[in-house]
Parts: sequence; C-alpha cells; structure tokens
Amino acid sequence: MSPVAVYSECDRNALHVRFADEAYAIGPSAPRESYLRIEAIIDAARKCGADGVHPGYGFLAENEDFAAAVRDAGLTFIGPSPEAIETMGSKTAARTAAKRAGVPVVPGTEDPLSVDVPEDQIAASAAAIGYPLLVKAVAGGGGKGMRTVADPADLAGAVRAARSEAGTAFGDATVYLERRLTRPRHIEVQLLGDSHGTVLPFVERECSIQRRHQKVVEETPSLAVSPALRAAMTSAAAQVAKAVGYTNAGTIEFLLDEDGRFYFLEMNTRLQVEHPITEMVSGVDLVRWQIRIARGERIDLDPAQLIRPSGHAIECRIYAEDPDNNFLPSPGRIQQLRAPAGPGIRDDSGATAGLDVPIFYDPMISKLVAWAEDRPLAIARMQRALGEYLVTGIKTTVPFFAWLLAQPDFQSGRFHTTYLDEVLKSRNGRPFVETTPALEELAAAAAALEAVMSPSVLAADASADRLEAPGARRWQTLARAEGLR
Amino acid sequence: MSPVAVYSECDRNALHVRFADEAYAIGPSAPRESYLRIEAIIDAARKCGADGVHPGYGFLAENEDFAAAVRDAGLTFIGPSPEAIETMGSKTAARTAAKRAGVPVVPGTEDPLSVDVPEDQIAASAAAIGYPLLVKAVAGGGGKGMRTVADPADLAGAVRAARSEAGTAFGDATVYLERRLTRPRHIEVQLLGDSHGTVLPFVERECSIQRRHQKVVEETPSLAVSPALRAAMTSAAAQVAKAVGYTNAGTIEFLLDEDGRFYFLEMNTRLQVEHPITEMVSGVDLVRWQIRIARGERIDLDPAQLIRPSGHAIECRIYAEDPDNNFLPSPGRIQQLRAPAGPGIRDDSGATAGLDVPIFYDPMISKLVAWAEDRPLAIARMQRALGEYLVTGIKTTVPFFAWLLAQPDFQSGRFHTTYLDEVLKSRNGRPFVETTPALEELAAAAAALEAVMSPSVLAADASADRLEAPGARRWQTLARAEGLR
Amino acid sequence: MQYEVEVGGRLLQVVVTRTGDGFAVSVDGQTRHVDAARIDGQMLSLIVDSVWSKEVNVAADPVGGQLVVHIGTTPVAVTLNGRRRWGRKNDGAGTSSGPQRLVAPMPGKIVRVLAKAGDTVAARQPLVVVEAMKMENELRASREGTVAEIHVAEGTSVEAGALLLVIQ
Amino acid sequence: MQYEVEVGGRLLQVVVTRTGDGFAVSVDGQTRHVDAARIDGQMLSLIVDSVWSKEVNVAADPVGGQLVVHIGTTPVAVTLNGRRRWGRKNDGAGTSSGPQRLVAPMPGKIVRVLAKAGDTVAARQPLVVVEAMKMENELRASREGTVAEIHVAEGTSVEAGALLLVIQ
Repeated sequence: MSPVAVYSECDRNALHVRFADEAYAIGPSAPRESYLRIEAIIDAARKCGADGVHPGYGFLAENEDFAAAVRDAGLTFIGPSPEAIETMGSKTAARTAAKRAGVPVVPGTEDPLSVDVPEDQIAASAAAIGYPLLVKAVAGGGGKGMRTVADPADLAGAVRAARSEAGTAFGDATVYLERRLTRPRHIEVQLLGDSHGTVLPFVERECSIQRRHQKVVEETPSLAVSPALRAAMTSAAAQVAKAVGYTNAGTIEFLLDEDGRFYFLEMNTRLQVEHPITEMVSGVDLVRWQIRIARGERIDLDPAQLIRPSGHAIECRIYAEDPDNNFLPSPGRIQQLRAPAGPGIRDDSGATAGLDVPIFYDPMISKLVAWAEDRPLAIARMQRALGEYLVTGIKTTVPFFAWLLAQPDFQSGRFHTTYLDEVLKSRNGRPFVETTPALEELAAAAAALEAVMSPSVLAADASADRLEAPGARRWQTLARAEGLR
Repeated sequence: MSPVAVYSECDRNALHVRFADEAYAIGPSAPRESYLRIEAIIDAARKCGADGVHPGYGFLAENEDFAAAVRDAGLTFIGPSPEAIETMGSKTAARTAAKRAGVPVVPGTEDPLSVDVPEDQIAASAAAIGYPLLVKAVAGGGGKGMRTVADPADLAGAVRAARSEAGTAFGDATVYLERRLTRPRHIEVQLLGDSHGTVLPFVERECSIQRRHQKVVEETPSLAVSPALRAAMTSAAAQVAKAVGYTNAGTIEFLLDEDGRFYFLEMNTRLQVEHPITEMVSGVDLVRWQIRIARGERIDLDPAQLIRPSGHAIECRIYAEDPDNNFLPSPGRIQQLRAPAGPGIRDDSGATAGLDVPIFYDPMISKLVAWAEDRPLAIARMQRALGEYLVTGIKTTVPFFAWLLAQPDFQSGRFHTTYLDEVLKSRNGRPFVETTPALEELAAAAAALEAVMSPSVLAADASADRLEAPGARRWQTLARAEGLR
Repeated sequence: MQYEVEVGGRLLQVVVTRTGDGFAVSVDGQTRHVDAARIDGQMLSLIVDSVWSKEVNVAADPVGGQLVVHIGTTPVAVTLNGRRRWGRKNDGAGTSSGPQRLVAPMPGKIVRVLAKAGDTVAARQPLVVVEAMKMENELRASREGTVAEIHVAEGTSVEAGALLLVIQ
Repeated sequence: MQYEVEVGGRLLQVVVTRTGDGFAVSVDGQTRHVDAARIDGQMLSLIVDSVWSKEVNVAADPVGGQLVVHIGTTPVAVTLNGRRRWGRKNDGAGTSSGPQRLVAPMPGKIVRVLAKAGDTVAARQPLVVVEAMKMENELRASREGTVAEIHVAEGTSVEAGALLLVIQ
C-alpha cells in the first residue's frame, strides 16, 4: 500500500507530507479552503488513482456528504456508511437510535433547535429537562459549540453563543439541550463492525479527565468499571451499533453517574485520537482493521479476548499550549524536540524540530502513550517519559501532565468530567512549573555559561535567513546583553 | 529510585550520563582503564551512597570478582551470585553442570586448555572430538576468541589466534574445543530465578541470524520450535539453572540441530542485548524484575503465561558499521538522527544527533524492536521502521537489515547460525544499497538544489568551531565545488 | 566574565571563570565547579562539582523574547544583564508594578472585548477573547487596575505581541 | 546555475533555475518542477512535479569526503563539479583504474599485515587486519595487483584515512 497525503499551505512541511509517497496541495491554510473542501480531496484521490480514502479523525471524518462523495467517486471510504454517519452524527437522531436499542440516554430535547425556534419555546423545553443543563451543537464535538447553563436567565445568551461557535466550527448552527448530570464519568467503548453483521466491543476507555469538555488524558481500563459493568456497557454499545447497521471503527460514549448508572451520550463515527490505548491493551491494530473491514473482510478476532484488558495504558495529549498562561495556544517554530522512548512508551507525534506549529488547527503535537502491567506502573512510566520529553521554542502541556499525574485524586482514580476544570479553577493560575531557588541559580549559571561558551554570538546577524532564525534570535538577545556589559 | 552513571572519557556526552541524576568519571576511554576497573566502579558507588549496582550487559556484567566486590562493599549486586557467575561463566564448568542436570551438551573438551597445555595434547583431544570443531575462549562471548577449524593442520594457528584475542578481550587466554554441529540453530531461553527457589523460563528466542558469531537479528518465538519442543527446552533450561542455584535474570543458550535435537551451549549470567523481544511478547519488564529479585522479592508471575507467546517480536541491532564495506566499523559524529516510532515499535537507542560514536567499544547504536500479532506483520512493521530510520554522518547497518528482511529464506525462517555468513560470502561484497538511475538523478538534482539554496556556503569558514564542524565541512565541500566552476 | 541574571524575581551576580578542566561558576558568591559539554547549538550537558548531571538548554522565547533555560525539561525564564537596560520592562511579561500592557500571546482574531476605557478591573478578570486554533481564549488582567487604553476592536485580527490594552 | 554531478559512474549535467513557485531542475536535459522546502540545516523536503514527495539530506561523508545524498533513508554518493578537480581521484574510494591506495577507514591498531612489498594479490584478498571497537577487521584488496608500498607495521596505531599500502 502506498500512502498519498493532501495538505494545506501551512502544512507544506508537515510530517504526513514528508512521509507520504505522493502529496497533493488542496488549498490555503484555513480549513474551509482546504481540509473541509470535499471536491478538492476527491480530486486529489482521483488524480493519484487511489483505491480508498482514510478520513483520519478531524475535519471531514464524520461528514456523511464526504463519505458519500468518496463512494460516488467509485472509491472506498475507510469508515462507516454515509447513512450510519448521518444517523449517529446527529446527536438527536443518535439518542433516538440508542433508545430504540433499549439503551438509556441522558434526558434532553428530542428534536434539534434550529435557528428559527423562538426563545420562549427553548425556555419551555429547558424547564422540562431541568437545570443545570448543556446547550450542545447537533453537529458538535470536542466541546465546540457547547455551553453549560445553571440559571434560566443565562439560557438565551448561551444558546446564541453556542449557535455562533457551532456555525463557525461545523457550518451548522443547530443546537439541542441535555440534562447535565452531576460529577459523571465519561466512559466510552471502542467498536469494530464488519459488513457481515459482526460488531465487537473492546475494553472501555476512561476519558473523564477533560478541560473545557476536551479530553486531555485517557486510560484503559477504567477504575470505575467492574467486570459486570464492563459486560453491560460493552454489550449495550454493540447493541446501539447493530441497531444502525454500523460498520468499521466507531466509539459509543457513555456518561456514568455516581450510582453506577450509565447513559448513552453520543457515538463517534470515526477512529478517535485515543485509539492507541485500546491498541496497547488489546494488541489489535485498529487502523489495519479499518482497512481490512473496508475491503469487505470478516473480523476474526476472539470477542472474549477483546473485553479482557492485558495491562493498563494511559494517553496524554501533548498540546502546544502554555499551561501557565490559562492554556493559551503557543504556536511557533519548534526549536528542539526530543521525544521519550523505551519499554511501554509510544509517541505518535506530528512534530519535529524546525517545524512550525500552525495557528489554524487544533494545537495537538503528539499523543504520548504509556503501557504497563498495571495502572500504578503505567503512571510511573508516563511520569518517566514526561520527564524526558524536551520541547523548546514553544510552550507545551508537558509540565501540566507532570503535575496532574502526581495528584492523589488522579492516582486513586477519584475524578469525573468536571474534576479538572474545578481543580484548575481552585489553583487560580498557580504555575505548574514550580522552580526552586537551587534550580533558578542553576538556570542563571547556565545562561551565563552559554554566553561565555558561544563568543560567536557577538558576530550574530539579525539578517540570518529564516532557517537560522530561532538560533539567531537567541544570539541577538545574548549579543545585546554582551554589548551592554 | 535515582540512577547514577559511571563514564569513561569518550562517554562524557553519552545519553546514560546526560539522563542520570549523578555521573562519576572513572577513567580514560580504554575499557581496562575505566569500565573494567572494579575498584573505580565500587568507589563511585560508595561515593554516591548507592544501594545497588546494575552491571548492564557488557564489560564486567559476567565477572564474578566484580559481583563479589559489590557484595563485599555491602551493596546489592543486581544479578546472580558470584558463585553462579563463576560456575556458568566457565564454559567447561557450565557444560559439567548441564550434564549433571541431565541436559545434553555439544561434544567437546571437558577441561579448559590453559596456555601451558602442549600442542600435541590439544591435537589429541581435537581428534577425539572430531572435525570441524570450534576453538572457544573459556571466558568468551560474542564470538570473540573463537575460531573454526576444519583441517587439523590449522588447529595450532587457530588456538594461538583465539588465545591472543581472548587475552586481549577478557584478560584470560584459556580456550577449549567443541564439536561444530552442521547448520544448527541458536535457540535460547530467558530465565528469571528468585532467592526462594523459583526459576521461571520464558518463550524461546531465535538467534540464528549471526555474522561472524555475533547475533544481529533476534526474534521470538522461533518458527523451528513446536509447543512440545518449547516445553522440553524451557524445562531443560530451568533444570540447569536450578542445578546451580541460579538467581536473577539469565539465559540458557542451546544449539538445535537439523533433526530437532537440542544441546546445551552455554549460559549467559546477565541480562542480554535481545531481552526487549521477550518483554514485548510477555509484557514482563525484565529489568524491573531484576531489581525486585535482588531485593529478595518472590516472583509472582504466572508460569504458564510466560511460555505462551503473545504475538511476535523481532530485534535488529543497529550498528555503526558500513555494510557495503565488509561491515567495517564507522565511528564518528552523528549529524542527523531520526528514529522511527508508532504502533509496535520500540527503539532502545544510545545515540543522538551531535554525538560521536567512539572507536573504543562495540559500535551498536540502537536496538530496534518491532512487535505485531504475527511474524509476517512484525516483519512488515520492522521494514516500515527501517525505512524511516534516518542516520547521517556515519554509516549504519540499516540498509543491510532492509535487504535481509526481504530475503525469502529469512521470511520463511529457513536459516541457521552460518546462514548469514554463507549468504554474505556468496554476495561477494555486492552493495546492499542498490540505487536506480531515477534515484541517482534525484540525488544529483538534490545536491545541486542544496548548492543553490544555501549561498551562505560561499562564506563558510573552515575555522568553524567543532560544534559546527559537520555542517561546515559540508559547506566547504560545496564551497570548493562552487569556487571551481 | 560577570553577568547580572534576573530569575524568579531575584537579581543574581554570576561570575564565570575558565579553569583547567571546565569552569568555576559563582552565583551570588557561592562557587561551584562546572564541567560543561556542548551537545548541540542550544544544549549543554553540565556536571556540577563532578557529580550532578544536568542537561540545560538556553533559548529565547519567541513570544516574550526573554531567555528560557530548560533544566532537563523544566523551563526557567531568566534575563541576562538587565531587562531594564533592554527597555523591555513594560512588556507585560509578568512585571508586577507600573502600567500593565496586555499583549496578544499568539496571532488570532479578536472575538470579544469585555472592557472599555475607564473600567475598573479585578485581577484575573477576563478582558479580551481571542480566537486562535478554533478555540476561544480569554485574556485576563494580571492584577487590578483601571483600563487606560484599548487598542483593538472586535472582529479584527492581531499578530503575536500586538498591544491590546493598557491598565493603569 | 549549472552543475556537473557524478553519480553511479555517470556524469550528469544539472541546471537549476528559480521559478515563481520553486525550481525548474533539468538533469541531462530532462526538466522537472521541484518545490523544495528547507526543513533544517541538511534536510530538504522536495515535491517533484507537484506530486512526488521525497525527503533529501545532503551531507559530506566524514571519511570519504564526498557528498552523500540521502533520498529518504537511502544514501547515494555524488560528486559535485568534478572529483577530478578536487584531486581526490586516488583515494581508493572505489576507483577501478590506476594504483589502489588502501587507506584506514577508521582509527585503530594494526594487528597484522598479511602482505609484503612485491606480493601479487588477488581481488578481495585480505591485506591488513585493523583492530577497532574490540573487533579485528580485515581490509581487502579491491582488485588484483602487486603490492608496491607498505606504510604500516604491526602494532602501530593509525588514524582514519591513513595510507596503509599501495597496489600497482
């Protein structure tokens, strides 16, 4: 199989372009001008004579029109059918499907609230559902177009904000309302379904560590799921998927309340960012199976094996964000990058030194995964790996994860979907990187040593070409300092 | 646990020094002046207040005097007892132990041939054993101090050569003779033994791919080993270890002849270079267990699980050698290094860009390991990884492995301990990197482009400091070219 | 060579002297022996007092402009020989006195301006919402004060480092 | 810019012309469009004719001195504008005519010299054994001939590139 990449302007130097055999430019950096342009991608696929298209897990990955366009172009879409994407892609239709499959759902509006639904009607359904509630984009995902409302007075504003954000992010401003459970866990079940009627669930993933509704740490198995509950949740997930004739890889997301009751939340009709942890504990290559299933092959995995976890895996999403500045994105040129390796460590990275983290997309630069025989050992391994993960030139969330994994609540598994936001609020911006006087003195010594050991800095030239920029900028800084002694 | 490193002069910048919390210089680069100096290492361990010493897998790792010195210094030696090392470290004593345990051994001399044994006596024992035979250093390993003799006329010379090489490498010139089986496989069994009498064997490792008696590719499980044979070999291995009261990690090496009969070859009383492949298929962290066992803990692993392989793992030893020049060592400054990653890939590396591969030690720079559900998939994954392994500035064996893994004999598992030497001989130096006219034209275009895109080369200065040397050298090369147009 | 290094709010006097086998580095009078080996353009491997091994990495922060020293993977911001003399004091780079100049930490689009000139604001009160990387990010006041100047309007795009508003 | 590139025994004429969106590169008259992006000091990402993506890496071989271009991970040795003019012809870098100068490929200790002046040697016949990295490495004749000069003695140490012997 020979991989072909498509890329936008700012991704010209991205790893997926450099590693592909063929690469096709599909437009400017803004997603709607490139990665969201269905015809541009179909066109590239035609040009290179591709047999199939893998949609990845962003942009058009859950877009039924794209899946249909690929199919209509006579190509294989490596994912579910457009019909399944459409059904489960609509949060409200998905809830109906779940209920038909006999799986409980979180109380909420049955029908989407299109932009023309009057405010008083929205207020009425809200009252029926009860507060606190969530306003969610029907086409939503990743916390975009989502607002929490505790006070009826804030409802109208929240709906407006959610609609505008949803419109920008998904081109669909329709929203719906959903009861907000108190302190629930986010537990999800990975599925593989083939075109011969087989749907197999995997051991659940625990994704409750979220910041502003975005997963930042995932692990499998979940401390909150007993074998009995696992059996119930995995078979419920499979039932929902079967009910809509689902094929290929997908994930059923549940909320698990404090009393151990679970509710269908939504389905992701694509591969997910956190799929590596399932691969680590199951030994199954999910992407290879996506391709085999798309080719019409039968899944010949042992169902019992898939819901028996072998060890424990944790994923940290390494973002180009400044955790000590309210997690603001930190785009720019990566000056140095050294990723950890060794036993049990897997780093699925899109970054290298010299690469620019673009401002246009989600700033995730890597998925760092640690596997070990049990959870405490997996945490210890992840801590070791984070301690070796060196990135300079941009800020990353590595120091945040180092802090999080040391928290007693995390280590004992006492958390829920709002745990992280609450802790962050209570920390009130206290830095994650805590230096000691000794460390600061060493830093001072190091800076002085660098100035002494690199006399060439005095010759540094501001007109150094772009490639040399980071170094040069640094030399200038030092040179200025030197000049002023 | 806080790691402390010791280092020789040329290892000042090595990764183990940079990653350690404390680092102690123990002498000049030549092994006998640093890494083989027992008192220097004990001294460092005392200075830093270490609790234990891990001997690694080179230098003093199988030296009973070192193990004893560590113990006498009141420190924990993370390995077997000095007595076990001494017994199994002597090839002849080990053979006796194996025979006592009822395990067959390869016919050979019972007693070591010290330097004063007269030639006619050596010739006599040789005749008794029969030709072809091997002259092996009693203290030997890794093919050092080993010679093959097919013709009695060559015996005396071979013994002299083996003795001199053994003397240099191990400080012990004693050798012995052993029948050379025709086309045997090298199959070895990893063991863990605790101080409470438990000895557990793991799934066998297939190490028949050797160049000049040095393993270059290892895999587990072996295609040549049936479940029945596995049961026999693993329990034989455990019996030998129990017979000498062996504790901690060790490996029993067997030769497997074409008729499926196996013979005890020797025991390695240490962790081995190829231990990662066993970790990949067993999920057991062998180094962690070495430490736990040294602390006196009981092994609580499931014995049945350990001899049931989960998937297949392959290791390629990446060497700083030029495969297209008779595998001559290729020391020097690594200019660029990009190691592969992703699902099923583990790269245990000691190299980074900017690092010098020293001339003093074994030139292995990394152990690249690929795991997958079965052998063909593991081979495919290793091929993918090798295709992404970029090292410039020095030559490596990466192109050789890319060639080897594509050989039908390798893919079908039809090989033995002399397979590789025979194939290499028959290739008669034909290069492993085979370029095509198209590739050559692209290379020509790239060189010209680099010259055009980097006009600064004309300003390049030969007196650039060492750090810039590789780049500068290249600029000079180009500058010279430019100057002469 | 003598340097004045500001780090963690302290001003340290650092004197570096070459010795036969490395450097003598004194920080506020306390001298340590440092064996410093160059790994690459930015990384040094230090062995302090012949024992303590540390990788350090010195580079300028592309946004703030100040030097960031990574000790292992821990970043520590320092200024060498006086930010004052660089005239960078009012960069809003965490200074705790004088007017606070709120600058854009990254390029993006101003989606909301939550304060107007004359407003009294509390520490950590949200002032401006910038959209970048498809996420809306709140920029907050680092301390209480009065909004003196506003330099941006909703809907406009700004570059990293652009001055957004000033708090007296 | 015009270059003469020797690769795989062929001498290629390469002409590089800047275009609006990259370069026109003609190799022996066949012209392709190349979008060349600088990744770092040595690596370029090429997209040829808007389709074919290749990472290339141009660096000098520390021992041989000639340029090595890595296409992906495949090394290809090239010489730019004439090895002849660099006077490096007789480096024993695989030339097939003229005297063969056997040079040490790495630093090490000469443990055995297996030929003496005047000996007739066959191709690939072992001539010198060098010990480096604790392994004994045989250096062989690249072709048949007569040993004209011997420049080393057993037991001596040599640097990389040192002339060991010459075969006529």
